[in-house]
Amino acid sequence: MGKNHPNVDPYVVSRVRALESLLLEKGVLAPDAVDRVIQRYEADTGPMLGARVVARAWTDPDFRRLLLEDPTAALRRFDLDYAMLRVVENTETVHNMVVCTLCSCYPWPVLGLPPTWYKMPAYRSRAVSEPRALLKEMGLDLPATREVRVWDSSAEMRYMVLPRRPAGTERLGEAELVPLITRDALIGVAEVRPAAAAVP
Amino acid sequence: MGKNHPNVDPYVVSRVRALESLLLEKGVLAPDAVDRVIQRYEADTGPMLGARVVARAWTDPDFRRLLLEDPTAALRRFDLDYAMLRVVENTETVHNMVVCTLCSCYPWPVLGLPPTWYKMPAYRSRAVSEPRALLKEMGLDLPATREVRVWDSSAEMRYMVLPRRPAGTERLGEAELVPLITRDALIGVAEVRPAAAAVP
Amino acid sequence: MDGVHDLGGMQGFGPVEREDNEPVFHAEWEAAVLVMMRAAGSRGIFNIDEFRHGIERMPPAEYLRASYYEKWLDGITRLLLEKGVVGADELAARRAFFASRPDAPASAALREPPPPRVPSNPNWVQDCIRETGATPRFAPGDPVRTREMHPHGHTRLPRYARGKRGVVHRCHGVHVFPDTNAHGRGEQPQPLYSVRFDARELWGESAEPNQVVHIDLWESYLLPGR
Amino acid sequence: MDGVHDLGGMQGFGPVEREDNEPVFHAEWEAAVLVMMRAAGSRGIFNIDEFRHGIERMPPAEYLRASYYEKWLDGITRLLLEKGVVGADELAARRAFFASRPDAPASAALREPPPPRVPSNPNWVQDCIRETGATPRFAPGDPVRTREMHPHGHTRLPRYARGKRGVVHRCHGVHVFPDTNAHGRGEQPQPLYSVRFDARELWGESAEPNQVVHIDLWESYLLPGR
Repeated sequence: MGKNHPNVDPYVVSRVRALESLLLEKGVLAPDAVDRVIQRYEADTGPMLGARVVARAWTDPDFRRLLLEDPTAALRRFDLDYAMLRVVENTETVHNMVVCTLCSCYPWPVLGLPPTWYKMPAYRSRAVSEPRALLKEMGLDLPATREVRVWDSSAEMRYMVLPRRPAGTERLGEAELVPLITRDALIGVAEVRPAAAAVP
Repeated sequence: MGKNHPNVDPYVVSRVRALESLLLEKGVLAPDAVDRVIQRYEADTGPMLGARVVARAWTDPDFRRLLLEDPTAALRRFDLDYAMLRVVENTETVHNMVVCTLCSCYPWPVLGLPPTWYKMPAYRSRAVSEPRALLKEMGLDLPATREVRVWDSSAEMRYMVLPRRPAGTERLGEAELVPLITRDALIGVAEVRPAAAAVP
Repeated sequence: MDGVHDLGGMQGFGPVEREDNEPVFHAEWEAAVLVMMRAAGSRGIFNIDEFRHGIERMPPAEYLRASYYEKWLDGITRLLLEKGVVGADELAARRAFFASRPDAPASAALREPPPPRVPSNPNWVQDCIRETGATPRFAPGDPVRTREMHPHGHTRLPRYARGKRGVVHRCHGVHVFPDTNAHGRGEQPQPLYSVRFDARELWGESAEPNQVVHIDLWESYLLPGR
Repeated sequence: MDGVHDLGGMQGFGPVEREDNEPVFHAEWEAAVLVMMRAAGSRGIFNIDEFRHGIERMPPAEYLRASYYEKWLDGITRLLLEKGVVGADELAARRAFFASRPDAPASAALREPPPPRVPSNPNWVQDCIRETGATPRFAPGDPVRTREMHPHGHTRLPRYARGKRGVVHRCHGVHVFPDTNAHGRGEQPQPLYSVRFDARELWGESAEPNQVVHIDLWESYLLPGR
């Protein structure tokens, strides 16, 4: 974490510290809450759970079916109690991507905290109106024959993309697949690529 | 003019001066142009011409008809060569108001430079979608029976409101009416009131 | 509320800028803002809809300039003041204290030892489904049309999808209604649907080919379609 | 371009704030900006549509924060750089000079005596009517529908009036078309109409009673209505 991040505005920091201090005093905030949250999110970096879920779905057809039909039951197998997720499946003919145009809704329990770009106006404004142009700029050039299906997370339902398993990974097992599965692929702004080094 | 206006940003001023200097050097700008413009607009303060035109229309029915039907011809009688104006008439049943939602278009030749509020987002955003609420906040509470007709100046045509002549001014002549006619009334965010002092 | 937060379809924001190896937090204060938001929300000081609307009420130029956690800070500060949990005077005094002592821990300024904390509901955001037994008005495959509405308050019907025709994809059950819950007018739960819109319906002739948008919409946003 | 400049119907900007006894200019630099804009425009360096689009391309948060003449300064600077009339390096150097000598007159930094000025057309903004003999497609009273379009470039069809039904009020003659003229694609003049819209068509159930909006719209924005 950039404790010495150069863009830290002293005015903002003093506002945060003041509010923190008052909420401690009023019994709203626990004294060690900030440290605990930092530890938790920095330990659980990135979309690890989402990647594990996808790797399982790629290697276990029954789990894949469960994940798409009853994601809550599927997540319970990973010890996560989360009833708000829907998983949307990429195919030869459909590419899914996820956005929240009104704020920055994101499936934290499976993907961790969202990257900054997901929360900024450029992504939020363009994802619904020109997703192909946007994806192309971000490195994903989709064929015109593939439908682009954008999920605008306007309620408490959260969306995660089930990417296509790339060719060349047929011999990899679940654990070997996990590190290939990036957060961007689970949001739908990238596809999963077979890492040359990871292919046996 | 607030030469010592407290909100003058030195960075902005240096950018202005730099551009001014380069445009002088390149023969785009005349050396005395800025002073001439300041003199001109500060001498011609406010919507004097618009007020004179309206006072004439209130006292001369033929001119009124001409102003509404052929405003270019009417303005020529005031030595103004301006082909882009339309004059919209307030009546018992219709109240007109003028805005430019996309930028800040305004009939400069008849009303002078626009006031700051006309150019700011609050007016530009609300004038088309909630004009009654906006006018009420600005001090003009219109009866529900009166149609509100908003003119969004999206092209080079410019709009000026011909306000209703207030009761109690029947004995005033053209020259005495002029000072009663405010810029806000010519934009359509106010009505003309008979000034107690001005009524003989 | 048709504010600048309602970004869908807006233009002029340039390219998406990705940060390589982005840290989870860019500074410790960001984590503190996240924790405060959760602490206050999970203790019922505000609900998630009030929180979102608190952010939407930022001055528009500030909203577009601010970073994500600055927006959160602005929103929770506004709500804590409005709810009377903190006072403007004590907040200003405390801010002045930390401005002069930037390295002091948050506990340094405490006037009294913290009281026991009130119980929290860690599930406060997800806790939005209500088993009311309401019968959904629409079924998957039904054509619908969204209402042409421009409320001043909080809504989750984006401006780009007003007065548009779509098709119901599925019903997510009965959910708390943000448009009332954000304004102290109760949960008024109603069926929530995933509605599919063809991009040509949303963007007309400017639509990209072969594109759809799914939006989660509450039943009262919808009218039977053609 | 669906940018933040397209403000019609937006919410969250608060009340209109009127300034008592507002001066014509709040500072001398504002007049200088106005003069530069006119000097450049009247000498054909940019046309009025390029000028407006130059301002629309400001970063959105800046657009909403900036004062009117700051927007103009930003727009004309962008255009003068793009057109190659001034260079980025000489502009930066000149700015540094005046930053260190804030009271120096603009003439202080001249490297050479100004050349004779090129002729100007003081009527450059109003000079937009073209007697092409084109026959207007629509007549007063005709029902029309605006196109549902979201171009990336300059347009004068406001977002709040896209895909809406109105009635032609009058034809203003044949005018230069901003959507092409702002982008170096020629004047392409076409008939311009005042079109009347009922507020209920624009704002649906949120419309105030008994209200209409007139918008001046070019013929190619319009389709025959129902």
